[in-house]
Amino acid sequence: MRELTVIEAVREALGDEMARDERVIVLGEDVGKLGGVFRATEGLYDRFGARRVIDMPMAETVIAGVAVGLAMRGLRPVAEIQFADFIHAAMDHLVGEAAKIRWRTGGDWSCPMVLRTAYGGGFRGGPYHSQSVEAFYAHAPGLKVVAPSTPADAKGLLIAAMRDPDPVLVLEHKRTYRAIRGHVPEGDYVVPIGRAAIAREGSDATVLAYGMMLHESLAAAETLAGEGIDVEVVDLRTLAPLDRETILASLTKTRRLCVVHEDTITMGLGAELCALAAEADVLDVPPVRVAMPDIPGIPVDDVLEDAVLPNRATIRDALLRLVARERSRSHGAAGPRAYDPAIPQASSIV
Amino acid sequence: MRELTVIEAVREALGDEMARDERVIVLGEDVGKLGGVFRATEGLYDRFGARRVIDMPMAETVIAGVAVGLAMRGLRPVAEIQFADFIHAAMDHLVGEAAKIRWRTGGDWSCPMVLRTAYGGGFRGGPYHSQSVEAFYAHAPGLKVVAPSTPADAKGLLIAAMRDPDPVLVLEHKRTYRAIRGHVPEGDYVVPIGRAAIAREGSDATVLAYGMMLHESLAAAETLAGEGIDVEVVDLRTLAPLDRETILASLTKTRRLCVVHEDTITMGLGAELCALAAEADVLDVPPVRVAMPDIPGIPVDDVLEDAVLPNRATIRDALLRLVARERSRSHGAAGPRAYDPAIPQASSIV
Amino acid sequence: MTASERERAYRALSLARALDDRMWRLARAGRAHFAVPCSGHEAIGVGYAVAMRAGVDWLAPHYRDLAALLVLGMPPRDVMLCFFSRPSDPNARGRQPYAHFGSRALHVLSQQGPQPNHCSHGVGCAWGSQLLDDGSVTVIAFGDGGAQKGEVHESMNVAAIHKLPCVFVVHRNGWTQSVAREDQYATETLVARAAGYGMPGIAVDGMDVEAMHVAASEAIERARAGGGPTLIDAACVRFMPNTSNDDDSRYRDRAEVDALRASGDPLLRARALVDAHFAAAVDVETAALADDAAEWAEAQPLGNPATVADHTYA
Amino acid sequence: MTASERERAYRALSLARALDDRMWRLARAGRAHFAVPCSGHEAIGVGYAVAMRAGVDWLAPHYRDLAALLVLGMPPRDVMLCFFSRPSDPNARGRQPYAHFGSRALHVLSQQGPQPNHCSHGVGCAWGSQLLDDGSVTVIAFGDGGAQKGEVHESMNVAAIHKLPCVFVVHRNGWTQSVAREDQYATETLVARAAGYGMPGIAVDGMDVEAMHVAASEAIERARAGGGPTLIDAACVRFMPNTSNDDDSRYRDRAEVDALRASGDPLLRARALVDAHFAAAVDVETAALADDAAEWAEAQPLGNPATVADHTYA
Ligand SMILES: Cc1ncc(C[n+]2csc(CCOP(=O)(O)OP(=O)(O)O)c2C)c(N)n1
Ligand SMILES: Cc1ncc(C[n+]2csc(CCOP(=O)(O)OP(=O)(O)O)c2C)c(N)n1
Ligand SMILES: [Mg+2]
Ligand SMILES: [Mg+2]
Repeated sequence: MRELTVIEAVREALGDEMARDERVIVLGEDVGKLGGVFRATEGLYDRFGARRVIDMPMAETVIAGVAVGLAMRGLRPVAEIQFADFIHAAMDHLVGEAAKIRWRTGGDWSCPMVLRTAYGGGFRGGPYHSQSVEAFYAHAPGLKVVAPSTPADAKGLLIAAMRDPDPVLVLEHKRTYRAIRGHVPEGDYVVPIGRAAIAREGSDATVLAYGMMLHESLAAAETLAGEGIDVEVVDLRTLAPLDRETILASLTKTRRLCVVHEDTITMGLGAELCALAAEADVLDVPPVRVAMPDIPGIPVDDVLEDAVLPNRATIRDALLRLVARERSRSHGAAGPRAYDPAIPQASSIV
Repeated sequence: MRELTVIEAVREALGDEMARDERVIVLGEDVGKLGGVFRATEGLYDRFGARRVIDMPMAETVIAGVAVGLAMRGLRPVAEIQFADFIHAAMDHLVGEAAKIRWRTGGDWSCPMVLRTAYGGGFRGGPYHSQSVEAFYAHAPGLKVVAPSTPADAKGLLIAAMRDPDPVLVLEHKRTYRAIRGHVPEGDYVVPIGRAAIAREGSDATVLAYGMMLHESLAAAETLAGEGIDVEVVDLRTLAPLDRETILASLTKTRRLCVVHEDTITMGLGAELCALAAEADVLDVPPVRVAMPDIPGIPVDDVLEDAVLPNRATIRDALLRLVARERSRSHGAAGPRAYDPAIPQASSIV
Repeated sequence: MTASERERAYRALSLARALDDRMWRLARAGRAHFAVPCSGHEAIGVGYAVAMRAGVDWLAPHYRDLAALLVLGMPPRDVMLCFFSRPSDPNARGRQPYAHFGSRALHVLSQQGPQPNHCSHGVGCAWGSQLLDDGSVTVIAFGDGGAQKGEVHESMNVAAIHKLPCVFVVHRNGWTQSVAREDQYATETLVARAAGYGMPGIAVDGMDVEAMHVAASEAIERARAGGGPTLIDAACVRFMPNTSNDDDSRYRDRAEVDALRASGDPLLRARALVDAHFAAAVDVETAALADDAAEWAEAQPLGNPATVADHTYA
Repeated sequence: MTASERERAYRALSLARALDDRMWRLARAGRAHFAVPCSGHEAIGVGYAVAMRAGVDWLAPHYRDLAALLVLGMPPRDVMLCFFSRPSDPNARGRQPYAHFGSRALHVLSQQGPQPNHCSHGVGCAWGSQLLDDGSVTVIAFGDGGAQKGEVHESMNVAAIHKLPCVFVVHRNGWTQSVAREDQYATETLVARAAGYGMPGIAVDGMDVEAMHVAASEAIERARAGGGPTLIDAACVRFMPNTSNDDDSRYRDRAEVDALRASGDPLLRARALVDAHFAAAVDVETAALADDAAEWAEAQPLGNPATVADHTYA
């Protein structure tokens, strides 16, 4: 079976879709002759030319804004922000414009754009080349946010994003680009946006993770398997809108939740995931979040960076604490209640 | 006792502090002769002159960036973003710069700036003059975020912000400006950043709220008191860093949590508050979030806006559901466990 | 302009003024939340809208572009639906307040709140024209306050690099709400900005519809011919406060504004371009149209809460 | 420049080159993560740093401003601590990677990652000088790529409106990483941008330290005298790849760059300004200083995880 790295899968998705659909336009900094600083667009400039593979000035606002305009005209722009750390200047066009255009015009206009960016640490980039930004964007109804962790999903989710009628932010963990290799189907396929995947089945606890942390979580789960602890690992894949069904089904089974992300803990995605579980009343013990501590950035110094990023060892420790916790609630005679999908919805007000 | 509205309290805080400390500089759009679109800076231009009350171009990036530079030079800039909806263009300077400057220089530099902005709906402003933005900024370690709901706190928190050695974002709910009137001490005082307040004592459930929703929550609590239900209402006041102690002490007492905010539900501040409660294991029944549904904006049409914003009636309904819930957990013979402040901290990794 | 274009222009100027007057009065009377007057600005939009190919070219409008929209075919009743924020308004569907124009059918890009974010959308639209090679041009309009945002810098630069078929038009009224010109930019006009990006700049009297049409026609035809973008600095006077929520006596001398209005009103000046009887007849007609539109639109239903989440996603 | 200024300038040029060479080799050898070469750019920073009043004036530096920092007093060992990202580095404390300079003591504003956000910080700093009336001037330096960001537009406009005591200097090397000039801006130079904001512009050969000093002195003295900001367009050649992670043969002709280097190297050209024996002696001395600094800094300890949250808040 053919194996690719994540970056090769991204490149294949872009190339295949550009060949299939000439409305697809790639734009960003250094995406042309250089092929992108991570080589995601390597070869596209030679293959499709400067008209469809556009080197933009270092101006993130207009990169996003032009993508909005192209999408409104019916093209399929795929904009790249070189490092997620530089996305703030594009925020108004993503959260303020792209996410709202369909809604604010009652469907008269739409904004089918894709914005890809490389996020995450572990690469000695320091505070401005390592950040996670998903929390800011998962809070913007109208926008979809995906974060693949495997090569197959990197290709399938990116193709799905390029065909989606709505704006999609694609967060690619830069450490997965070369470190993660795996089977990738040839040819055309999509991985549906909005669906999580069970990366590893288990019954003692559920880990919810994505990006590089999915792989660290899987490694922790492997170690724990040797110690007789059977952990389920859910690869979220889409961060907004969340696949509540898959998440809550897993939690209903294991009754124990550990969220893992690289982003800082307070108001990170783990907050929503814990809230979801609490509202749905599916946990027997308090949930655990394994995340960056609340500090302003990831330090570049080797020792310091390694100390702040979650990894298989800290995840394993958290899981050991989690499964060791005494059940703090009884289920009564009837056993655990089944998850009632209506409950959390009911807490919103329409 | 002297009563002021929230906007009068804001104005008094600015004027008093400018008189006391000549390093304080006010800058923003229309803050000069006009006195601000909400009249927060009325009179300051005449009193302190154009050098210290600066009308800036409509350019939110440089408003925030200049404030950063002034603060680095030891001045005390108080920047105004006219509507919170326009803050995205300032985000990189708030989250990317101000929040990180002290940390990234190991304390060599600091950034004691204040940024005030008017947020919130209920004013027929539509999607771009009504938004809540606290969730984006409560996720930025290094930045403090306050959201007063009473005139006394509006003054005391703003003075505290202007004297704080670190950057503070002050979120003023625009509906409170004129609708909320109350006692405001004369002269100099601060309300400490980082401390919530018990706005109403109660024993059956805890509401966590801020801004205009604090007042709607209090109104709901009053109604429920007449129905024999005794609700505690906590005014968060500071949204980052959260006052975990006060929050968890209240929840340990009431064991039931209802979060109320105007912001959309997913990844809103309620997510973190529910997560906090779940990690601390202080609830007997699942928490409830009363919030805007996940739609891209607040519609301007009267009927539609009223339908999406939480209000005393929807809060009351949610509280009735909450207190009616059967306890889903037993405490064993020893009764409810006391809140252990170590638990949630332990879930972060350093 | 040809004689028939002049008549078209006059009709739009007259109708815009009639609608503007009514909206102002209705808002002040508390019958609607919010008026955004366009008086003083009308000739700018009429100038470029008459120069545009309707249904082919695209407009990313300034929020004072009511007159341009009328030229492009927006019916007065739709304007009033927008003004009353009714869900049946094709522009903003009861979701955005007045002046957030937008219509796919009329090739008018949807306007947003934060000014002037539509500038880069317009550039993207023009890039679409270049990629699709369909010969269309995009006019991108914004205020002189808006021109100070980074958005405009980045947009003009990109348009110049790629010689995109678009025209940037600044409605230079010298005010950004309450803030005077000298606190917004240090130059007298903004036309010198054009050279900084390597594009031609044209300074024009934006209250002279004929001059405005000449400037816009030149720029639009250059763009269509592949000659790239132009910056038009169109001087005008904002006759009214910023919006119906604004009290401009706090920051400017109303007598000065009234004097400028008396001498420069683009509607009065345009009367010289058409037959006097024609003008008088048009004014009667547009007054009736405006009355009808206001009355009809106000009677249209408010929103249905069950629909509020519709169109969040496709 | 006076004779002693020329010697100061030459010393800084020579030391910058010596450090640059070592950092490049060490990074390529895997002994550090990241080098950001400054060769080709040195004369620009030396020009303005020599013209500045050390300890009085302020610098918001470009990340290729090593040479300016040396003039302002940064010891070579501190440069190497920054290069090796050691926690004892006074610039970035083991938290930021190399080239994120900053020092309160030297009046160098802390540099950040997103380029060039320090531009408005520099404007705020200059505004502080105006408010405190302390006679100091702020030099704000950035790349020609950086100049295309909205940040720079808004900053230059505000500085011009308020005649703030600052100088904007573009290190115009014609590249933004891999992207050539013609995809970054449509003009040959950026000097015409100045007129757009109503400030004087000066185009200068940024590889000629004497010319650069003349231009900077004029601009700094104008700023100090209350004459407001100036834009200096300083042309230079980036002799090396963007960083040690970059392979510039993918996008440009190395032979062309080498030819430009052979003819224009600011270090070689500066030799003409000083005595040949002096230059030779300085080169020996700076080589030793660079060796010492590298060796010493590499031996300094890495970080202590217990300190990682320090300075999150005061
Ligand atoms: C980004 C942003 N900041 C502030 C506002 C609030 N605002 C609305 S209109 C206006 C004045 C704009 O002036 P200008 O662009 O010159 O247009 P004019 O009203 O003079 O035609 C302001 C400040 C806004 N809409 N967007
Ligand atoms: C906002 C932002 N976008 C992208 C980058 C990545 N980046 C770092 S250096 C660089 C090139 C900048 O070129 P220029 O400003 O001309 O400076 P030069 O390196 O040529 O001296 C880029 C794109 C960044 N640091 N910040
Ligand atoms: Mg204006
Ligand atoms: Mg450059």
